[in-house]
Amino acid sequence: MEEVIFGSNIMQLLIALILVSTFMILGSTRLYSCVRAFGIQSFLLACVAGVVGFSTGKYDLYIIALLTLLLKAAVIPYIFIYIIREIKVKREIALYVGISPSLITGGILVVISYYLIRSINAITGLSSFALSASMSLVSIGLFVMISRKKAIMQMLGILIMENGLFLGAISLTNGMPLLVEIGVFFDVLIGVLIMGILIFRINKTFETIDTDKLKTLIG
Amino acid sequence: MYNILFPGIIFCFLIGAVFSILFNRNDRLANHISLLSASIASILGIIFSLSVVFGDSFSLSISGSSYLKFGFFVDRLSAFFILIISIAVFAVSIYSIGYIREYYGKKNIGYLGFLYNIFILSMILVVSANNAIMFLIVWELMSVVSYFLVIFEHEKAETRKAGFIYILMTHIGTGFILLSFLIMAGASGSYSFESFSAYGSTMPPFLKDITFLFTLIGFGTKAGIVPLHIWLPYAHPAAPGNVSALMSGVMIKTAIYMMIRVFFGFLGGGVIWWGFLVLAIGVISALLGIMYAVIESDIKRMLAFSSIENIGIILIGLGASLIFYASGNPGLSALAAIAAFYHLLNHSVFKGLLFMGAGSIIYSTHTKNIEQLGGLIKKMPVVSVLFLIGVLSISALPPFSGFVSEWLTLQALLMSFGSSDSFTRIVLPVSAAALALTGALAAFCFLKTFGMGFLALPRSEHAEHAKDPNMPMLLGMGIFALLSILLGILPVYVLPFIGMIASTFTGASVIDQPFSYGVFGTITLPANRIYLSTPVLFSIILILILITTGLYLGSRRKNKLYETWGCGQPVSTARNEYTATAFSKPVQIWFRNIYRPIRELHAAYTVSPLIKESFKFELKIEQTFERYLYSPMVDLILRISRQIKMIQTGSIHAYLSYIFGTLVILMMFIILGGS
Amino acid sequence: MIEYLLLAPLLTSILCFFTRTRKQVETVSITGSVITLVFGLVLVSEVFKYDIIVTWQNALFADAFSGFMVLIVSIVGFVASLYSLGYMGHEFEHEIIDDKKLRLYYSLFHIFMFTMLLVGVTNNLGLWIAIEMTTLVSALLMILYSTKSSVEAAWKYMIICTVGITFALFGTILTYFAAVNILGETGNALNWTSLISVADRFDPTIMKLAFIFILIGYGTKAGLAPMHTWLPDAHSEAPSPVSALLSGVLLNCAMYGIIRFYTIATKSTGEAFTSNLLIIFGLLSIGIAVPFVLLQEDYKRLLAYSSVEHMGIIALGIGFGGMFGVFGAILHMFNHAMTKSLMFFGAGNILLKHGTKEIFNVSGVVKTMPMTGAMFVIGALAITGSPPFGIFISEFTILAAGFSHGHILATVLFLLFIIMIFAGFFNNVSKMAFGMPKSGVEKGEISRWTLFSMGILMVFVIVLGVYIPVPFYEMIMKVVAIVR
Amino acid sequence: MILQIDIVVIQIIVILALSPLLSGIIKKIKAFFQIRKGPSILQPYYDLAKLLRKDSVVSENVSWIFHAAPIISFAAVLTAGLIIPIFISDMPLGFAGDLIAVVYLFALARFFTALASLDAGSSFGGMGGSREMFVASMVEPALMLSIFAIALNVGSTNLGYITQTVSNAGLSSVSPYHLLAFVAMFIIAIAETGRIPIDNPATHLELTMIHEAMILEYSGKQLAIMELGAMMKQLLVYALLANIFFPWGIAQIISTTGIAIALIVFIIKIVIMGTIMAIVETSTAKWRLFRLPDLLSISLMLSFLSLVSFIIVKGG
Repeated sequence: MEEVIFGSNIMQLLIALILVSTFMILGSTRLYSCVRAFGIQSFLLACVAGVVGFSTGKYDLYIIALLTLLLKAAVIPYIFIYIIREIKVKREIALYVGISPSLITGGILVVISYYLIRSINAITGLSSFALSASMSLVSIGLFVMISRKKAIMQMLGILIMENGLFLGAISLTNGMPLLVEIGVFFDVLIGVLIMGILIFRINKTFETIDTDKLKTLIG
Repeated sequence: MYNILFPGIIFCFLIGAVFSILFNRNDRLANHISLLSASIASILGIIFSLSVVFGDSFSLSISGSSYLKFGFFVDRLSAFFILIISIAVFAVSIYSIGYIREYYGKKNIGYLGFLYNIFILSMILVVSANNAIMFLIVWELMSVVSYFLVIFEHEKAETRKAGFIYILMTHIGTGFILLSFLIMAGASGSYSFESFSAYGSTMPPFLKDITFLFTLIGFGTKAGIVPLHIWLPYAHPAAPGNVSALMSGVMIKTAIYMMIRVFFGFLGGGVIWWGFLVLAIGVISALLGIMYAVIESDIKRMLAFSSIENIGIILIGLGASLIFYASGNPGLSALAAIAAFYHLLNHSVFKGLLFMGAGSIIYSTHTKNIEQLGGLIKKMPVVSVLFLIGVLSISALPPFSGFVSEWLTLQALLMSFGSSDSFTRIVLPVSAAALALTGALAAFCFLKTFGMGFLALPRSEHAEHAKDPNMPMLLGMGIFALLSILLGILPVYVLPFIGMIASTFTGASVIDQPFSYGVFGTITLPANRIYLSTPVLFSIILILILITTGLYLGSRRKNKLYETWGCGQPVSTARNEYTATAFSKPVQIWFRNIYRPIRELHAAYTVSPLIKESFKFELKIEQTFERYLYSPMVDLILRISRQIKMIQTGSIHAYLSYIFGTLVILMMFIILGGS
Repeated sequence: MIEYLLLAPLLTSILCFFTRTRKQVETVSITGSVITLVFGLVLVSEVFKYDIIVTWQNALFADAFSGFMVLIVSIVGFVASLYSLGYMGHEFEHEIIDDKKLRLYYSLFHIFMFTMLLVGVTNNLGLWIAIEMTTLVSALLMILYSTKSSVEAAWKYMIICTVGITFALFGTILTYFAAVNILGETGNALNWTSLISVADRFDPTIMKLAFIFILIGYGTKAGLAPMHTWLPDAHSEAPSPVSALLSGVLLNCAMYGIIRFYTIATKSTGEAFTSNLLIIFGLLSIGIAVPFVLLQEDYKRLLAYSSVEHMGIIALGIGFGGMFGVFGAILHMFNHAMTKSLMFFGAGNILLKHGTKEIFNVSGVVKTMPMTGAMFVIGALAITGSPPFGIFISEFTILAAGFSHGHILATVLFLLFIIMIFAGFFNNVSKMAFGMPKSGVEKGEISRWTLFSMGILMVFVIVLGVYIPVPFYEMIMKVVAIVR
Repeated sequence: MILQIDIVVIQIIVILALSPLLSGIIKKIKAFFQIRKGPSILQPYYDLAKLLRKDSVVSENVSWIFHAAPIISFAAVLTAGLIIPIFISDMPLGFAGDLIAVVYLFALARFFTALASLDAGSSFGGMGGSREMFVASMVEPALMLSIFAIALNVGSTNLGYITQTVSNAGLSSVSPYHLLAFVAMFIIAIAETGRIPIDNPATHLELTMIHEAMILEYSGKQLAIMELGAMMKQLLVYALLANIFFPWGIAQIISTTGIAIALIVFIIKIVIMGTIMAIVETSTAKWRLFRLPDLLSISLMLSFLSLVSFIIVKGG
């Protein structure tokens, strides 16, 4: 039983760190640092998966943790950096909402999600905390997509949301059936690849990846 | 016997439709097939309807599937309308044999034949449907097919506009009908008309009133009551002549049929203010319809407006019937209903005749504008005589058919002295006065049309080279001309038959049948020796005419031909003739508050502002309701739409934030709901 | 059976990829789609026989509802592949696409088919994966000819739908969590059957949250307002056969997801919550379509907005609930699939012939392409819900349901909206169909394949307007039984 | 019903004989009021005779309508004359039609006259026709309403019945609504007979004519028939007024003495009527065409009042 306690302490720490990493993404003005923050976040997620696996003794969670590490912490960041290199985008991320407003909004979102989950009586203790964290990741991810102009950042936003979901899934239900998880990973990977292709196309046709310019289809 | 006849009718129309589309390579063949089968079907229809009227009612149900059930039910009421439709179709089909030649080589005749047959079939199904869903289906089928007929000459922009207004209005109408059916279905728990008539009258009064209003609006749109009539003056002129004869003569009557079904059959008569409302609408439609007809110089538009007028007259009868029915007097209710029905029958005959006449004028002069006609009485003598008969009937001049039905309507209104309600006794005579005004204006209008169109000298090239059209067209018109004379002179042979139909829904028993019939084809009303004997009137007039003519020809005095008197100036040229616009000018001035004419005076000045080069005076009269009711509504809707259309900015960030917003709102919803 | 059904399109797509000439690829694709259709029908009949089929330790699953989806997918897919012969053939002949692109198109087309079939036959969580897959594949199909606008549309489609889908996954996880609390962490805690059986014991608040996320998530994919914004872009920029699949089938697939979860959520949260949400979103979608249809200048976008409207109608029908509401909604899914595909095919022909999507630059289609024009106009009447066509029946049923369940205001608004939509839609269509054709547009149809495929759909549109075959009716009733 | 041919014949003769006389009398009385020695009372007979003796000039543009119109309108008016009670209340042909039928018969006559006016294609004719129909359509509602006022009062539109009921009721039938209806009817009669202030029968300026402008193209025997028709109509309108409102002295059953008395009474009545008409004509000026609606709406209002008052008095 004490593994669970230990697990829970570790978990709380990790989840807190994940939130911090999310705020790093919100706070940074450089693509590279965003990608780096995302890498860290994914790494922390892998750890969460590992811890949960350890504390519950569900060993397929180790596989999931490994996959996460491989895919989200290594491959996807690499893809990002590849894209950035290839199409030589300016390093700055173009913003709609400034850095400090973004951080404040992020904070508000965290509070909202916290209250939302609180209002569900059935979820208590650690899982409630984790769930609110994942909620806030999801909403912050969406906020990133809204507030950043570069196509790449929107891609990143989606991945943040994905991570939020992953966190939710792991901490709530100790992971979904393996088959499903693998399917999800597969989808994410394909998704990222296709988005990459699209970004290249956008860059080719519009000579920019600033989604602000994608406004030809109206009405 | 029935079970063969009714499917036989449907079958004939389908044959006509299918084969004419199959043979659309060969215009002649396609045309003849479609019209032949249509006329055979119409003969069958006449036999069928008569056998229903004198026999018992016919019903047939096809369980389309476990969900959709189709049923037909033909009682005397439906049979009467099937009869009207069939008669009209017979005459019009014969007419069309000649008329369609106009389109040979120009248009796809097979397609036209297809639409023509399906159109008539749908009308017959409408009056024999026995189930709300099926009714809606055939009703919309009728509207859609007639829409395609309206835009048959869709190369013209105004035709397309007409078609669009038509189908839009009729769709709105259908919306109301649908709602009323849903209400009744809710009350009766089924969509079959039997259950409607079983439970409809047991609905709470409020629901009954709503249903009444919705049906009135819904079917009124099709019937062309003011202010829902706006489509009519566009659509009827746009259609080919033979089709407009059917649309104006018959199609709009199907709406009246359903009104009667709903008001009497389903809702069981209802309360007295329904009657007053219908009466008021009738009066307004009659007056405004004819007012616009008077100043119209496009002959087909004029006829369309006069259709609105006549629907108004029919509704006056119907309204009186409702009033009497609600005040518990089935006999008078039957009388009023008979008046309405007789006018309905007459109108379908003479309006058909007039539309065909207009069709033949256009056929041989290629213009619809009576300002450009004139002198046709010498160029197309036969048509002019037939047209004159139509004109005399529609102007309600004795002893023609229009007179009899108007006389009946007036008598029905007069019968209000039997009523105990003083309001009724004031309102009905006043509406009688309005009816009289309508009649007088109708006479004015058609006098103008005939005088300008057929008399004096041709006003343009078109009219110069006109000549009587081919035989089938004359034949088709001839049938109707003969009918409208007979309906005028021998109403006594028709009225008992209509009386039977009226008694089916007014419940007027044999005792309080409104008529007895004396010698010399005299119609006798129960009250204090009110007689009318058109045969006698006719024969007196005829005898006197013969005597006078005898004296006239007998006299040795001869006629010297000389040119028309014009204050000594040689003026007998077309330019000096009185124009249609000038002719209707007094009326236009009289009712200028209703027409609200738009006058524009353009003067081109020379160098000095005092000396004018030329004057251009323009006077156009728009539809009051379009200008003050419909256009503002449409503008409003479009303006709002433009505002809403802004949300599709094209920016993906905006789109994502919509989703975000929705999410946040729903979360708030949960949080507040949860705590 | 299910495996074969899924295998057929996969193999076809692979084969398509490795063919050489146009002839080969077309034959392969046609045979493939015929086989798919046949298998689909077989599956439907089997489902009809033994109500539920499960294989692959519960990963694949088919009941009447799945069968219904499979029916829609395979019919429309088949017709679309027929149409593609004409459409893509024409593009190929005019050197707009080379044979490499053609092969790519056909193989993607069949993968797309595969994913959509998967949506129907997969079990709970797999549903999410399948729907995500459809997004990915259709995005690739969309950028087939990489024009500026198509890339833009694809990007918006990709991003917005993925976001939506992510929400849906969150909802799914919550549902799973609710289930796990009851069932324990067994693999089949995510089977429709087992979920339904215990759904009434789920915690309502969790299910409320879950349903909200599901509704927003799959609602985004189904084009419910205000998440519909991607839809007009995507549907108007995709090649017409694909547009037909997107509008006719894919939206239904997303709707299928919503309905599945609706069934579960309703059992725990109670009718009021879920139904009201569906009614609100439904009405919103119908209403939002009105101004865009009234003031539309691009006829493919016109059709897209009408799709938004119709998804709204389906949601409304489900929301009204009751036997008739659900029946109407399910029937409407089918009718809309057929009619809308027909319209998009017509639009495709017009686009190829007149070379523009601007409504104002198209006129006299009935003169240039008599058959297409006629079917397009009839389709327009059908899609706007005028009898005697299928959509009228389903819309009428939904109206009746709304009325009898006392949602008077909603019903009246619904009627008002569809009448306004009729006005706008038919006004635009009649502008295109009638009048004198623009100079320089020569008479003649695109190809007989396009006409043939349209004809097939025409049959469905007209027949379902006057007659509902008994087996079809029973099938729908089975589905209704599942949904309620 | 047996047709008593003799009655019918007498009626026809009376109408034909008296109608020129009436207009002669009116002319004479007018002259008297204008301090003139006007033409002899028999002048209209001379005019007709002269016209019948003359050849007629016919416009070359005309069609058969031009020749048929006088005959038809003449016949229509005379037919109406066979329904209207003049010296005997219950006309043999009374069953053929009622008050409404009479109105419509007059309309028939007017219709053909107006058609004929358009046939020659002269602007005056058109103008006349247009104005005539205009006035008619203004008259019609007022007329119908006053008819209803009477008919509701009596409970029938049958002329014979009306006259009988009124005369049987004696002086008691002279009531406010009775008189109101009469005044309304009288105004209408002015319009129907084309008299000042509606129309000026004696004018010779084409632009002010209504009836005269219509028959401008006629001459010779056609003109004679037209004129006679007009005179007959005038007589009949007076007869209507006289026998609907003041039917006393009219014969109820067929007897030579009764008829003789009735005829004398009738002549007295129409002379009185003519006098009133002449006074009106001399004391007023002709109104502008577009002021006529006011006049006729007065009559409309009067008959409406009569109606309402009747309903109020007799109780609802």
